[in-house]
Amino acid sequence: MLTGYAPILVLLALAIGFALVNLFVSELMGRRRINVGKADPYECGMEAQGSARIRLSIHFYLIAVLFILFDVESVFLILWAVSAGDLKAAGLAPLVLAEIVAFVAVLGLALAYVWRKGGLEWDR
Amino acid sequence: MTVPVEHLFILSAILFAIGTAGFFLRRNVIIVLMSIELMLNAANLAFLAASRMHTLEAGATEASLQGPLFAIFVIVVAAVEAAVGLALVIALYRNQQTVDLEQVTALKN
Amino acid sequence: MNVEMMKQVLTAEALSAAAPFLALTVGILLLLVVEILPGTATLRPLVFLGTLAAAFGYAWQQANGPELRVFAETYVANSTTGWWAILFVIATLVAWLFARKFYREEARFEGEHDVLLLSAAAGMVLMAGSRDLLVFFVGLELLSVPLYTLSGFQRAKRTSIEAGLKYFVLGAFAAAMFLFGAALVYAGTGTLTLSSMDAADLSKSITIAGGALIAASLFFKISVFPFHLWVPDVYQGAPAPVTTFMATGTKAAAFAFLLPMAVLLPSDAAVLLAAIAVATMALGNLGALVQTDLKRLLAYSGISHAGTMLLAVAAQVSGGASAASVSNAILYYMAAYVFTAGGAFGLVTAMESRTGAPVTIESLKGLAQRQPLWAATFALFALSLGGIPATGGFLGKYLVFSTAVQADMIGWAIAGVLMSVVALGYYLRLIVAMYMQEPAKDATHGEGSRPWANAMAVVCAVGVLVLGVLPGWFMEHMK
Amino acid sequence: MQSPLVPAGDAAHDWLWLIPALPLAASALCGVLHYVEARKRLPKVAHGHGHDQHHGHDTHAHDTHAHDDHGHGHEKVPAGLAGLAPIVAIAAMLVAFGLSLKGFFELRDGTATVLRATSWSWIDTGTFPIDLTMHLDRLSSLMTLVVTGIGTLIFVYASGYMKGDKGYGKFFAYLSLFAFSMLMLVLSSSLIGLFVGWEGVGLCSYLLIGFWYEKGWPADAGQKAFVMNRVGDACFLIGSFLLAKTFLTLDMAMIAANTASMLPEFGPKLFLAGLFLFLGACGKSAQMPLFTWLPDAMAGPTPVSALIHAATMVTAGIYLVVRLNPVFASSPELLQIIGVVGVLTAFIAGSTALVQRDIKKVLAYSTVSQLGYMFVGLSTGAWAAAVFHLVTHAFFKALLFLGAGSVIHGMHEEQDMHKMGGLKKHMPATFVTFMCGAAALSGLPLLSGFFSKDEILAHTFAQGGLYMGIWVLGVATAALTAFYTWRMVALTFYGKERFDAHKVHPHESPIIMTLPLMVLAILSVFGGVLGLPPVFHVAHNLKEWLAPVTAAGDAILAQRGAHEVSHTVEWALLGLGSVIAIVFATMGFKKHVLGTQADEAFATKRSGLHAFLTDAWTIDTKYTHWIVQPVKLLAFVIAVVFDQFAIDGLVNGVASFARGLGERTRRMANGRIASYGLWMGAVAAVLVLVLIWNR
Repeated sequence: MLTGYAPILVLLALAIGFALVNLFVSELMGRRRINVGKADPYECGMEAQGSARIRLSIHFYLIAVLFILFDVESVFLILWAVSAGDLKAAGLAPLVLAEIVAFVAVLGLALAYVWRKGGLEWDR
Repeated sequence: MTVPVEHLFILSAILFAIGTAGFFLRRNVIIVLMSIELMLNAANLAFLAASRMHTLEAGATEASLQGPLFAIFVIVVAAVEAAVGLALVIALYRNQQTVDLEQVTALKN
Repeated sequence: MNVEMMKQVLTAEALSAAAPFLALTVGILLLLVVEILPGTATLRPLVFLGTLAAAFGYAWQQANGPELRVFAETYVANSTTGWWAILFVIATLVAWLFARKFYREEARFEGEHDVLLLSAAAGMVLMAGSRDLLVFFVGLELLSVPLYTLSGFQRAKRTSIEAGLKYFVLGAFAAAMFLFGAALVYAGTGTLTLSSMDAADLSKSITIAGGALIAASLFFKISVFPFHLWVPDVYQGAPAPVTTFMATGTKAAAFAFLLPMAVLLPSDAAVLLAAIAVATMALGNLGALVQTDLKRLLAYSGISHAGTMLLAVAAQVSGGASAASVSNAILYYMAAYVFTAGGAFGLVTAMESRTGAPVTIESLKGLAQRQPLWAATFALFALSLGGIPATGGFLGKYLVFSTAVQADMIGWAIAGVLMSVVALGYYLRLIVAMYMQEPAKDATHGEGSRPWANAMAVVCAVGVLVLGVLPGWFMEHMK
Repeated sequence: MQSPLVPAGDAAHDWLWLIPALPLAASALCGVLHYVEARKRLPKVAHGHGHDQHHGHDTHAHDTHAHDDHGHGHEKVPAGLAGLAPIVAIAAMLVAFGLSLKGFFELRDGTATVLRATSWSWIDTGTFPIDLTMHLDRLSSLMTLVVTGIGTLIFVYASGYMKGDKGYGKFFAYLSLFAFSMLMLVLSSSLIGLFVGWEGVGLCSYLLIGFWYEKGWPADAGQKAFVMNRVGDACFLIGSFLLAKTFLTLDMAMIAANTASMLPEFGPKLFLAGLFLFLGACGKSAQMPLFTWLPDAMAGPTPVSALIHAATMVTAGIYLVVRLNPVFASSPELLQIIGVVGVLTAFIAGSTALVQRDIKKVLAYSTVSQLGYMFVGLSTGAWAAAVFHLVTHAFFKALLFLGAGSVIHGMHEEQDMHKMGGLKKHMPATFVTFMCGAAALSGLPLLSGFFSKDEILAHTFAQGGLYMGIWVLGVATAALTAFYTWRMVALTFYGKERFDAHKVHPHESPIIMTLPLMVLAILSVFGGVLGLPPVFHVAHNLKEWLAPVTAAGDAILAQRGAHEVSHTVEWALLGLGSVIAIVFATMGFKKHVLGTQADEAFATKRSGLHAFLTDAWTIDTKYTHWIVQPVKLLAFVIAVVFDQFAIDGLVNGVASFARGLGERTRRMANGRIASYGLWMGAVAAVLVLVLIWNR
């Protein structure tokens, strides 16, 4: 009865395994030459260690939110893409085009608004 | 052999309950927001489960797509709500240096 | 995807059914363009009013046109939804006009304010026309998200942010309840469209559980007991023009969908609804008795009005009153309420914008001498809220209670009518304060004239009187 | 449903609409005049602030009213444009009176018993369409004549009485608005139209009671008056819903015509409807549970007391019962309830009037008492007798109030009778007319009050059974009435002058005020001819006149058997009435003509009883104790429980509690938003469970 869950288990195992394997493989095979630059996870950006309660610039947040919003909006493209073929076959090609143009235009307008209001500028 | 639909519903109900409990019990706004997010996703799971149920129903001729459709809308709305919610939290923090919901008590008689 | 269905979906009919909504959407985009292009800021009021005018025109056409069921029956346009749309446009206009000169520190965000206001209006229109849980949900969020933002619009003010956050957290919770309920209904019936649910599926437990959850989330929006707790706090904390809008528009939109959605509720839910309705009236009225802050007082009064209208919904659910008569009663009640509460909250807005301090009963004292126009119209609104004849408020109450009697819910109707007696206690207190008491010596009354507020107060007063004295005209058009 | 009693509307009678419309137009015009005048005076108003403040905190003025030397009388303001207001208002009333006469003569000389204007479809909801129309039958014709006729006289009087008041124009705007509402009330064909007038008069009464708010009128009292009225109004609305549900119409004539046929099937429902309507009538006509507002209403200007609280508005309840007489006739139990309530009210109010010192309070309690009589009359099915008493009472009580107003005017706003005395020679015209009114009220033989009161008592006597008890109390009240009326006359006009002659110079009122008094005095004396008892072997004019209106109710009553008194008994009753009136009038006069000694002796010797009576059997106190306080407490509890507990977890509410306890409650209710959500979630769960449970 539980065989139905097998795919989920496999997925779980794969996900965990992938992470673990990568960690261990690099641990095992990698050569270590530690210096200050290497100790940092990235060579730019903010300090990774220390108190978590430092003030971040509000722009981190703003950019992140803007990214998520535009990112998630694009999910509607899936719906459009799924039905586009059928609609085109039914001779509604102009409609298909008009739909996507309108959708992207609205997103574009929103982007322009964000730009104009300075949401994309780092130094303000 | 596939996973029975009931299990999906039960899982979604459990997730919804966990989300509700988190909503009631946590004081940190961020965690409350996360709880709400969990509730929304529980609903999403229920939608997908129901869609699966209706698709597999005897006599069904085509897939019941309204459920997944709804789920996609929910994902987008969840993102929008998170954006607005976080903006309010930031405003609150700037104003009062706290994200503790228990401190949000300026409004009363 | 069924291509034949798709073909039927996008027709001229469908476009004309969605016209008020589309008009508002186009208006929102235009306002964004105004924000983007430099030097066009002066066009903003023009665009805003033009949008409302267009939406009003289309809504008017719908109100007098035939019934259209479009987008695979997920959306309808008939005279009722037309009138709802007209009410939303009026509520938006009232809130917008009273918001002139209101914001000080936030004045530079007025463009955003207007966009958000229009978005919320578009959401309301979508909610009222939807006959499908998904379409309704989109409308609901289109209304709610801008309102969360607007509630917290005065970011420098602690109370405003708190109101926004409180409304948001609870609103998101209600939305989650709605979604889970919708999922259950979908599980039970296999569809999200109200008209394609069949009776056998509707009586399944899972459908009813879903229906109950959806009803609970709508109760949050119309703010009936015990889903009303947020109302006084949020109304008090939110910027006054936003409160005006929330008090009138949101409630109307939620009722507009609650009526068709009531098919999800079994007829024995009527007693439960009636009990909730009467409890709400009792709580709202008794709660209002002890308030001193005017926005809070009006918030409690609004709660009791929602309870009154819920009684009509209960009458419909019981099967004793015809859906048409209930819909008419609630539409009428809400129409009167939009003018009455819109005017009342609007005047509070105007007073608040003059002094910058919350308006209390204390600060109303002697208003009749300082601002005779405001005092007279405010007194009229108070009387209409109290349901005195010759005002719209009376007829609304009359229609609602007569549907309850029609459905043989006489006991509940009696309880409701008696509640209105308590209500008069605090409405009169306002009139007494304005007309029969002297202001405290150190009271400040603020400066400046508010021509828009004056005009709107008069318009709302005329609306209240017309609805009270000449209801026939309105009723004729409603059919 | 169509009935011969209810003809269709006729465009030829559309002039009926003018009767209420004229005062309405006058009201609007007066309002404009006042507004224009007030605008001109605006800076002066601001200047007068300090002065108002001074009066604003004059507590207890409401109860004693006594030492208000600086009343409105001294604050004379030239009327200016507002001086036109009484002319407008009086002209409108005169024309309305003329139209009422026209209607009266058409009804008398024509064949029709009802005139109806074309109807106006107010609302058409499909289920209960509401058509408003003007319906003039013999009953409403009579009421219209009383309202416009006596109304005109009171308007004329008021134009003198209110001269110099800064709200001169506003006063006439309110008065005209009141007249409009009252005319709507008596002319509307439908219950809802009547309700519009019913609420309208209540509202105007409220506005007019509070007219002199600067005099320290406690806002609470006026609010109480209005809310108490609203309790009655709510009951009225419920009753009318029940009738509408039963008859599927709101047309009162239609309801009256069809009651008999509905009776077998809907008996209990009609009883319930009638009971609620009677409760509504109790509110408006100041009967037993709901009468305490009327004495408080005396804070208004005296013409208001005369017009609203004696002659017109308070009779609305009587009018309603007569208008729907078959509904009330259909249940003997209902009639008994009305009788008991009526006579208890009459007795309690009558006994309270014995000890009042404020001349207007005496008249107010007397009004309550006389209204009780009218309800007693209704309870016996003697509709015409009740209307007869209504009309005569309107004459003499309006006269007495206006007379009292004249006295108060002449005494510089003094209302305490213990500070009057010997006014006979100072104001002869007022004195003579006041005597006429007093004689009529106390039921001295052959005056109007004598006939109308004795007719009611005779009908009660004839009913037997429970009604014998009512009759006994009724006779006792008659004795009380005679006593307190002549006590009032003696204290006011006879004996020594008990005021400070250096400060107060009593003077006769101007002719514009005494002229209406004279007209009313003539009516009070001769009003009895409207309904002479059968022993005089002449037609009872009023009874015959009202026969078409009361036929339906009479028919229902006749099925249960008629009660008539023989001529011998009737002579005996008339004799008894005369003796009681004369004896007790003499007693009341004799005891008090010397001065206030009798009052003071009573107050000291029987202080408990005296306090009990002064406080109107402490009914008002009990209200405060048993109703007002609990409601306030409930509101407070709700505010605490739902506004604080559910929100703050009681943390703020219990500052005085031990800290440990406070901490525990804090942990219990975890922040405001979460507990909001908890409420919502819990109730949603309950909703779901309850609904599924029923499957």
